[in-house]
Amino acid sequence: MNGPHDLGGQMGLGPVAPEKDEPYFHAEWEKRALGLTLSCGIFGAWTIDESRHARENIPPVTYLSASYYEIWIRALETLLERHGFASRAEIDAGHRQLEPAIPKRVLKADMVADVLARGGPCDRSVDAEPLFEPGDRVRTKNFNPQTHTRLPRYARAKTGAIEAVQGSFVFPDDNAHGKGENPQWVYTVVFDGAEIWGEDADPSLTVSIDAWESYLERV
Amino acid sequence: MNGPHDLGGQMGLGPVAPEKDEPYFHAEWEKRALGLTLSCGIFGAWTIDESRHARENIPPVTYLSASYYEIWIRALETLLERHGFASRAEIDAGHRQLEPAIPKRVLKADMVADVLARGGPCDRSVDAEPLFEPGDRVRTKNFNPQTHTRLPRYARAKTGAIEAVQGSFVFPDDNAHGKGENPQWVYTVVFDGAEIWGEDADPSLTVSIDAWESYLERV
Amino acid sequence: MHDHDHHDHHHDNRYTDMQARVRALETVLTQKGLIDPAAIDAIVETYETKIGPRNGAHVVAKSWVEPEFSEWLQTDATAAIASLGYTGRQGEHMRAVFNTPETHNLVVCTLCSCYPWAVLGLPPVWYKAPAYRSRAVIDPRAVLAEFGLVLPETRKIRVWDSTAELRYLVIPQRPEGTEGMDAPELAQLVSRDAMIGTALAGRPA
Amino acid sequence: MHDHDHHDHHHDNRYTDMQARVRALETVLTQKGLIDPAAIDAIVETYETKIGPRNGAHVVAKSWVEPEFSEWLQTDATAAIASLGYTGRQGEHMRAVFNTPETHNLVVCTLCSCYPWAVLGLPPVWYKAPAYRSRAVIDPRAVLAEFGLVLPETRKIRVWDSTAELRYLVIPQRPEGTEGMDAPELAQLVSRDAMIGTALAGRPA
Repeated sequence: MNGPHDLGGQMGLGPVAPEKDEPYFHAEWEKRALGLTLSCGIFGAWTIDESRHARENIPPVTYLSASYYEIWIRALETLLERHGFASRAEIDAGHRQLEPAIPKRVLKADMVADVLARGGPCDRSVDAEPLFEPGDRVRTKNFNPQTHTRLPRYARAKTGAIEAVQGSFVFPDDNAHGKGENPQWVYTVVFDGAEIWGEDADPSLTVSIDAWESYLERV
Repeated sequence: MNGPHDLGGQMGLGPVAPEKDEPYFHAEWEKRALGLTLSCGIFGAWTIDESRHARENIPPVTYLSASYYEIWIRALETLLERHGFASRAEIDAGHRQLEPAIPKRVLKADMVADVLARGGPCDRSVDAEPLFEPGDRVRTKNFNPQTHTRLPRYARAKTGAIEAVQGSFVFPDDNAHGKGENPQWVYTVVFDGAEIWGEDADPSLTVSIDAWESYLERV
Repeated sequence: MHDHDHHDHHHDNRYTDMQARVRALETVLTQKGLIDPAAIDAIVETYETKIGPRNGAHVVAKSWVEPEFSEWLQTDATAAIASLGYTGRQGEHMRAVFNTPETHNLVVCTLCSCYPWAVLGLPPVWYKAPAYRSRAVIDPRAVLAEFGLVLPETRKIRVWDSTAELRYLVIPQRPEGTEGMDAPELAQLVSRDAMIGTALAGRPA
Repeated sequence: MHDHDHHDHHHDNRYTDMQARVRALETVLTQKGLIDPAAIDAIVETYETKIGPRNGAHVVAKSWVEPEFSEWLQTDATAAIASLGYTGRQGEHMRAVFNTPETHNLVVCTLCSCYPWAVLGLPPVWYKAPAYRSRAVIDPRAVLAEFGLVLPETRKIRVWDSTAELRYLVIPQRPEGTEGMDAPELAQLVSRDAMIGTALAGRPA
């Protein structure tokens, strides 16, 4: 979706403002937000792609003014409600009211080290050979779905070169919507700055994205 | 600029929510905001293009949550300060503190009918003949200036057809920045929905923009 | 909470009281002799009582009953509309676009709030708001449905994005069953929304 | 003011007190047996004490002193980094990109906040915020200047937008004057920002 998250090339959002000696957390609730988000991800009820799409669906004014941990918490509430684990009314009330859905797993303290060290790899084998190889010229597709995609708006309908075949991975555009993992080859595609941004682009700039095979057409 | 105002194709902004029997104004201040904006425009200190750019430069979170009259007032404060008519400190204080710049004109009540009926035509003659004529295929340029432009992001680097030569008009991309009116021919350019939005576009859709000649290249 | 200091820098100060803010602005400018509050009154009165969608409805109804006027609208809308006395601010450069059985026209200004004031008056809030401006160009059928207007799937939709100083007036199709009506009666059937393209002309009662 | 009712529908309720909101959420989920507060403690402790930019600095310093390791990083960063014990969440699929005298690398995630946790820990606020995400891909020189990094005009800039599950670690150039230093000393010169690309490696004191 062309949501508030798709920020590449937007203007008017101010200076970057790096913080000197930034702490890991700026408030106690950020620590709990991190832990809650990871813990609930372990339920096995939604994918990282579905959670990204829940974040993208936060209304733009809220999205653009929230800290990222707030974005996480808002999306987490959506996911918990959608999958029957907790309703907003319960969170508003601050205590349990309904019987929750049954998660596949619950994260206990003694599992944390192992779970974090394992992570969640999303490379998957595919039967087909890659359609493209390094050096091939490709054009990204033009589409504007209401649904989740990882092809940013600024990189649509642009011509670039395959730089690397990175492996085959879960396809988020499907996986975010419960349509299966449907893995595809992923390529690093590199574009001249001028192809992306036009005549006034920094001439020394190149930009790359990692693109699933179905985002690409041979030129 | 790719500011918060450039909304075509953005998603997540909610339903349209038309209001039944909508009144002309929703608060007394909106009436004064209308009159103030028009009155100050009469000073002759800035152009409509500069005022549009002042609105585009409102931070996105504010822009997207403000009513349009609030957008006008915020931009008006910027313009009044930039051109020496009133400072924010004065407006905060609510009374005059500094000697203002001298406007070219001040709008008095007895001038209103005439001023509104005259408007502000911005057609200007140019010496050159139009480069394009109806039926010509053209491609819009790709550019992403920090400055004002009236070529929306969704319509950049797209191929369409000249439908009409609409006349020659002040060029806002220059005029907004005090670089002169530099009039150009303006064309209505019509695009298939699929050219703009890609494969999933409504097949019955065509979209047109009004484009200054320098936005266009012959295909 | 101290974490608000650095990542909330996008929030500039919300004007909590627009009424007070605008009053202060008017006071300062009046004290400086830069504005005339009576001129503001006159502007407001003009748009509350003189310049509104009845102007446009007059244009539309006349085009329905007078083929020569309709022709003039097509070839020089600015002059044709001026002949009825509707001129001036945000109506300096008019174009009329005619709905047909094949094509429905819809007007939007994705970049700001351009609107043909001289014939329609001040724009409604939704016309200037992000939802309409973002969606009218990409998903017009869904937008029209929110106005209660469901067009046949075969009806083409032409969206006009007002990116320059041309201002567009949609001329809806004349409704059936209006053969005996005169222009003033017909004008009653022409709503503001019908002249933006978010409605059709009404049917006679 | 009643006009706020209809045009402020974008404001959903601001969470005025995130601390209370998150505490309520944790309480409800704990009551339901869905989460273990001690697991949250363990997660926080891990990212406060064990997984942070020192991991990445170790990788970088080792690559500076061991050409074979550098080569391995180039061909299979995931395995090379895992050999040092840095694996897992948001480091499952690693790529190392090497600065050269010709080209400076800069990493961003325009679409969300993708970041190589396993080697850099949790991302800083600015990395996840709209200003960096919007500007790094279109105006990287101006962004770098805001970090105090002014590159020669001839230096090419390569921006890596992390749109898939690959996570990028920038390997900065080894600073001059470090010939006699060993890996632990060298690691002290490698800041988090140098491994994102918003800084260079530091010079020895």
